[in-house]
Amino acid sequence: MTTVLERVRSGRQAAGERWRDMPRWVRWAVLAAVIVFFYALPNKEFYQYLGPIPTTGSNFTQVLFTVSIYVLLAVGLNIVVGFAGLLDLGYFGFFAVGAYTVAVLTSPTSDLKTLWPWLLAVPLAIALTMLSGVMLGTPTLRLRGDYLAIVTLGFAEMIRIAAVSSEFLKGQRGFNQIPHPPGKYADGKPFFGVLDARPYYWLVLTLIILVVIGVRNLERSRVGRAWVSIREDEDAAQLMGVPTFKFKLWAFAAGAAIAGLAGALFAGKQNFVNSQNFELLNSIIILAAVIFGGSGNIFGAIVGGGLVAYMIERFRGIELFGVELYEYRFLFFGLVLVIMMIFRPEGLIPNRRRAAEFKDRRKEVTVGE
Amino acid sequence: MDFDGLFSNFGELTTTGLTQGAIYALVALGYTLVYGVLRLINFAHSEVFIAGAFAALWTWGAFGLDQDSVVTGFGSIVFYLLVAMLAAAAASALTATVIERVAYRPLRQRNAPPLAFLITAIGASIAIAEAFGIYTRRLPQGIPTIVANDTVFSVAGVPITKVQILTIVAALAMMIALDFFINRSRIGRGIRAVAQDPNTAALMGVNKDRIILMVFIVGGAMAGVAGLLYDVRIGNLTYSVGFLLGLKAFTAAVLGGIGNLRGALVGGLLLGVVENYASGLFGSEWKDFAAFAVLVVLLMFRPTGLLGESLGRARA
Amino acid sequence: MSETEQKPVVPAQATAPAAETMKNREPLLEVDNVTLRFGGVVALDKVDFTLYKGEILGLIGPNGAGKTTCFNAMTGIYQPTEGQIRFRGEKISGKKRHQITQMGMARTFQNIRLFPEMTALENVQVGADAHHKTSVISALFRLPRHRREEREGREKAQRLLEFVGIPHRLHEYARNLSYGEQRRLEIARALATDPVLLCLDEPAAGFNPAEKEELLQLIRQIRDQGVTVLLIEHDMRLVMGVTDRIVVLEFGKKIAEGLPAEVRDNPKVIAAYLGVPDDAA
Amino acid sequence: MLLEIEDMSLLYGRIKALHGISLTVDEGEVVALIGANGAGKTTTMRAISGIRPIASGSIRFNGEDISKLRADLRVRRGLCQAPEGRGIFPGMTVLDNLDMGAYTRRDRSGIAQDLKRVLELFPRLAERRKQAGGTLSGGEQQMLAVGRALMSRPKLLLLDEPSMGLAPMLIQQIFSIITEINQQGTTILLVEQNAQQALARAHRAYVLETGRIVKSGTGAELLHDPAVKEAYLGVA
Amino acid sequence: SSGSDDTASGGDACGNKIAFFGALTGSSAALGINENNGVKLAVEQYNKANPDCKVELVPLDSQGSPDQAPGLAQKAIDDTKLLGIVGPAYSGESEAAGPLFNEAGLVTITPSATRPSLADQKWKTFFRAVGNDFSQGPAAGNYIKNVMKADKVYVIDDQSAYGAGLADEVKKVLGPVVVGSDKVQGEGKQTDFSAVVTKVKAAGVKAIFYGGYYQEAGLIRKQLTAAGVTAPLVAGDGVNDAAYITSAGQAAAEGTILTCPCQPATEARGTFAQEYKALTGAEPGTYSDTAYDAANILLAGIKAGKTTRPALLEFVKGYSGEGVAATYKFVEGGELDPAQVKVWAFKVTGGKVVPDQEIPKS
Ligand SMILES: Nc1ncnc2c1ncn2[C@@H]1O[C@H](COP(=O)(O)OP(=O)(O)OP(=O)(O)O)[C@@H](O)[C@H]1O
Ligand SMILES: Nc1ncnc2c1ncn2[C@@H]1O[C@H](COP(=O)(O)OP(=O)(O)OP(=O)(O)O)[C@@H](O)[C@H]1O
Ligand SMILES: [Mg+2]
Ligand SMILES: [Mg+2]
Repeated sequence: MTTVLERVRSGRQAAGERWRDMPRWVRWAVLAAVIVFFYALPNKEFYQYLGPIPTTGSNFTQVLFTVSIYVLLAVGLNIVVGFAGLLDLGYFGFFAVGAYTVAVLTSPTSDLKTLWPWLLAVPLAIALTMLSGVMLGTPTLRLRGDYLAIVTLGFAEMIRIAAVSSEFLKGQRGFNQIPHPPGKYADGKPFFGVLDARPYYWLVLTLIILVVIGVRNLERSRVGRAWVSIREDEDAAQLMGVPTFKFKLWAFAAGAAIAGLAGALFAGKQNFVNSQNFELLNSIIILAAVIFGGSGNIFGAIVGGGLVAYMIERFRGIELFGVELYEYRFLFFGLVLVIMMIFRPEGLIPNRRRAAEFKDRRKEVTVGE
Repeated sequence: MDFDGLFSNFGELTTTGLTQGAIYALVALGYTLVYGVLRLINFAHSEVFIAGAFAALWTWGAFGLDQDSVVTGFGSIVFYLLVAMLAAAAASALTATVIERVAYRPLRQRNAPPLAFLITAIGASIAIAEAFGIYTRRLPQGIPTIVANDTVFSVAGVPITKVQILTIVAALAMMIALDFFINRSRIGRGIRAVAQDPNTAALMGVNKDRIILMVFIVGGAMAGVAGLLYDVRIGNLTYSVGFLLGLKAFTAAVLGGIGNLRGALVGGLLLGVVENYASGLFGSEWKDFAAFAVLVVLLMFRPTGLLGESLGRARA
Repeated sequence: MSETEQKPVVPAQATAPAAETMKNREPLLEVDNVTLRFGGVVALDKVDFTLYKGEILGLIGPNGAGKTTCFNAMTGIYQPTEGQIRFRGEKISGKKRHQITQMGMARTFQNIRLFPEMTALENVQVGADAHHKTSVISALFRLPRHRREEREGREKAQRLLEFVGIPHRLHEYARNLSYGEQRRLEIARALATDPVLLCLDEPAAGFNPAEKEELLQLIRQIRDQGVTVLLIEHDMRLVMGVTDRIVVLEFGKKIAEGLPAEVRDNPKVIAAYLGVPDDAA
Repeated sequence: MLLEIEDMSLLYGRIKALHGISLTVDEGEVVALIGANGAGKTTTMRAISGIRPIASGSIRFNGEDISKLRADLRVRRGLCQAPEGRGIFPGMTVLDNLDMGAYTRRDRSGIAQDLKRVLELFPRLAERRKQAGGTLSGGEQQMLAVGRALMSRPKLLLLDEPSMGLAPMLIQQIFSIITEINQQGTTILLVEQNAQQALARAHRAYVLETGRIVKSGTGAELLHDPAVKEAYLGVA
Repeated sequence: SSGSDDTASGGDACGNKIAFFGALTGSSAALGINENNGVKLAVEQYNKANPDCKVELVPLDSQGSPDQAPGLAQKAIDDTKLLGIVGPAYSGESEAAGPLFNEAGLVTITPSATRPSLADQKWKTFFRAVGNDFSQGPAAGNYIKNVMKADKVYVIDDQSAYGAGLADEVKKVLGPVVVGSDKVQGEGKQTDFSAVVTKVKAAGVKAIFYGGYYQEAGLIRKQLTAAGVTAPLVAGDGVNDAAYITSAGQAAAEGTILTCPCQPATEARGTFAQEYKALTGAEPGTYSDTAYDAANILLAGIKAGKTTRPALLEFVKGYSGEGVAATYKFVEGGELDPAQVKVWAFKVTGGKVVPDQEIPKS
């Protein structure tokens, strides 16, 4: 058993190394192919040939949109948790802020009756979410470790309760008739329509690529280093001249902004936003996704976010021995998390830095355990 | 704001709040213990609690009691309570142990990063809750009336009921026993040592795995008793109630200073009372909001909780 | 972010003259009647001394005398209960820790505090970043200034690692270095912040006599590049060999101050600290 | 032989830190281990007390093979270490820390006696008995670490740089304590950078270089070995 | 519009499908399961009667969550053989899925989404087989005021679109008689109602109205009774379910008044209740009958050869007929003709929900 696992592990490692050793152009080409694949994915003409990949229980394109939103969220949360080491259990709260900002500004059912177009509301949604990140962060980022975790969780829960209970945010009645993004086909039909989810997916996909490029730049800069040093030893970081508070706030704000963007996109696609969209479980699922994929590694976060969202939907419509698997999907989800983490504690696609550490630590266990 | 609603019911809001708080406190102990030793938010602890609550329910079921039964007579009340308490404590301790073995120990043996534990904890929590949900077809389960909610005496016009006395006395007793165990016994010292520096603790001859197991068993048993008390008090049990209760209990632990046993008690009681006052003042829908708001505000002024950390590592 | 004046870049400044005439020189750090209490323990009791530009000052004393606490007060980890600390003429109190570092004070720790899961190179780069100005925005878009600073930081880090003698450990994770290597890395990281004043807390702990000799040379070189050094150390050979002046603490009080030779022969110091002259002294 | 190590190797990931070390410690001896930074001294100590598994070779203690024994069980066999970096329990008081040293012992009166003795040896600790370990000064922590190791009354005491961070006067004292407890019957394996003192007090010593034993002999022999002198005593 | 040609060109009217859209799993599944069973019964009966041209039932499990609704709606739309939908069961998911169905011209008849605003959105495919909150709320209020003659009432709701809507209507009718109100959390998020109980007890009311679903209602009733509050609980159709009695316990549940814009099963034409029990092994629950009727409307259309989406839509729009729960005829916006909406009061007696009386309109 162990030897097999070892072999699998070393094989995977070798694959990873081969990837790193490949010439640059090969890597670019592979990357380009992957991107093209994902752009092509929502087209029925394409995905019908993909065997069991498309979901059967729910429209695949719509599922892809959900998955892409989760990926965007995972990329954002990875900044907070993976880079800066700030355990944020309430990340979905920022998503809610983004979605509600758009809803309040654009929906005819809103008390404001401003009826803005979607596009105009997006920057404001991002800005407000960022602001809410800063507002939450300013008093709480002085807290360390797990205190922060519970406070962020509390924050998300407070947002949810406010959404449910406040008159202004309309609770479960929600906001309807939120406008779609602008754009028309040549024949005058709107590009972002009601029935075709592909344009929304393409939009999110494009934004994911842009966001990832930006986040990667940050990671490989002074900013990224500051984040990691805070994660490692906050006191020492301060004494080496890192304005830790400022950078933690930046991590929070950057993460929040991405979540706000995701929320705005979601609202623009969905038309309808109510308090049921923001269950606490969502925050936890996103966090699980990030760590599952490999915290601290952007690519890992993407894979984690995608897989987790996809997995939950994929179980829909599968029947095994006459029982609908869908009913059991959270049971499976839970078990998969446990099992996966036991076999790959560093995540599916580990952070290279952490992987090295991990490989070493595995040997450091006291004898006989 | 309904000041009248708060003041005219102040006494009763306090007593019911304290009762609920005692249950939070018992569950909080488990979080605090495990957190103190492993630096791990044992998310699955809420399901340890649920296991105890179901075990008590099924034990009564095995004696032929159902939701409409009312137990009378002091002897049989004590009997049913004790039997169910044993069953609940055992079931919870067992669940906790299994979680430790299956979800945490393998990771520990691989020296996995802390976040990995958090995820297995979440995974285990979801899986166990779902298993109970599927088993009960997600329906709420009625609970027999073991202790009637009679008023025993009144203090300044506020009735104190049997259930309240039972809950608070049981919680306090367990808490005191645990405090002695941790602070006075050799194993208690071992627990604190592992909490602060597991490797050095091993160098002093402490068997880490045994200590960790102890922690899960003790914390589990407490949660089991809390489960029983929950059953008696609420009179109804749904598979999914653990999540929010666990969250509150964890909040209580943090409020008091996580890793600090007495803090768990203080935090739990405080949280219970605050929730009830907020219900009186703003309406019940703001109850949880108030609970978290208090947490946030308090942590701003006391970043390590009311009583501060104690089991945990101080900064060197 | 108040200071912008001269920032001595470690390997680039003119040699400072040796230390005889310190008294006429400009004070760099003034510890003015500082008292610091922890509950009942008085860790610093009206401590008073001045550090002049360009010198190497030794801070010695028995265990628990308050030496590390003094460092902690200087770098903003503790607030003095009474008294003032001035660095380059400015009060320290009320300054954030990173601001103090940016003003030109850097330190190492008695209990090593590296970033264990960063490589040696990255550890030093964090130090170098203290004076970098790239904002989140310019990092986000990889503006030219950001790229230039990145390159400079990396080169500086490499130079410093070579300087402290662990260039072969460039890409090793800090946690994997041996105790002595970690100490060296700490010094490199502190130097990367371009300090005017470098505070070393027992840098030689865990070094053998031969290695201590190397360290002695290193400290001199650092001083020669214009950095003022404050040194806590228990190894008398090192202290006597490298310092220009010595301050002695006992039970939080200053009990002596003077040239190394004076301090060594001070009976109070012998009684409190040195004991029977050790073969090394 | 109390401790017999044969051909012990140890890996950190892919890096080999010990390349087949063999050493022995006889009942009643003080044995010193010296070497430059990164030579593998601490690594050897960790392997002996079981904090790190060894890749090959064997460790025998009192005739029993303990290479695969859990760390805490080794303590029960009578092997105790004061680790590098001191390993104080920061949140526990000085007294609790000392009590942890006696964790495997059951004889109350013996423990009380030893506690008294340790507090006499280090009056500073007696003064600070209620202070949290983590807030002690570096040297105070070092005293605590050594005192705590003494509390377990080991057959074999492993000391990893016990004089680190101590004031000159205390260094003298630590070394006399080492001699004293050795005379009372405790065997000692000592890692020291203060090679002069260590060699002077050790019956035998080993020199470690990049994971290999390159020299061994009696303390006095090594003390006068020119190569050792140059490399480790700093006498050019 | 999409995909109707397919069926027509095939010339085969069979292989048609209808779907049920609602929560079948998750915390709000009970209602959905009741309804799905009703639809199942209708389809089964239809297939027995038309063995050579069966209709298939597609269950679409939304968990009651608006996020999942568009994906499921789209899936239904993609399936060109799918002609009509019973559902969506809840108002939130209806909001999210409505625009898609409207765009695709796929007819929906909801048996239980009672939020009034759904009918205002100009969806041409929306039909509602029950009265909305405006019909039931006032009726419940009237019952409390005129039948129970309670002069002090406490109103609680669970903040769901349904529960809060209902409670608001009740408050409007009762006016000053309402001496206090409170809100709780639904969907199993709250189990300890001690604060509410304290307030109700202190208010010394004659009746308590609860807007929400049976799970919380049961708990509240149980805890009220335990605290010595004997005033009867009045609640809407969301509580009208056997599970309420399980949840509250028989003793506590006794005397609870449940209103419903539906008729008692005994009044239902035919043998619906027996057949339902034969199929599912359980008594019909809330809206089982309405869902059954809604399905039958669609099936009647298919039987009549309206096997394209536009044809079926037209059929439903013009439908008029009798079901087991009510008489159906849709007016402007897809609402059930107000003249057809009858609200009944039921009472829990001896552990059973038994019909009490039809509540007069004012
Ligand atoms: N947070 C604290 N709480 C209580 N006492 C403290 C605290 N920090 C330090 N002390 C005490 O203050 C005194 C001075 O400590 P400090 O660390 O400055 O000593 P030091 O001179 O650096 O000694 P060493 O040479 O042993 O490192 C010590 O007795 C120590 O126990
Ligand atoms: N956890 C680890 N992972 C990888 N390499 C390590 C680890 N710990 C130590 N090493 C390496 O193993 C070698 C031996 O280290 P060790 O700590 O045993 O040295 P030492 O002789 O105790 O040195 P010092 O005098 O500096 O304490 C060093 O090169 C060190 O970098
Ligand atoms: Mg010190
Ligand atoms: Mg060492």
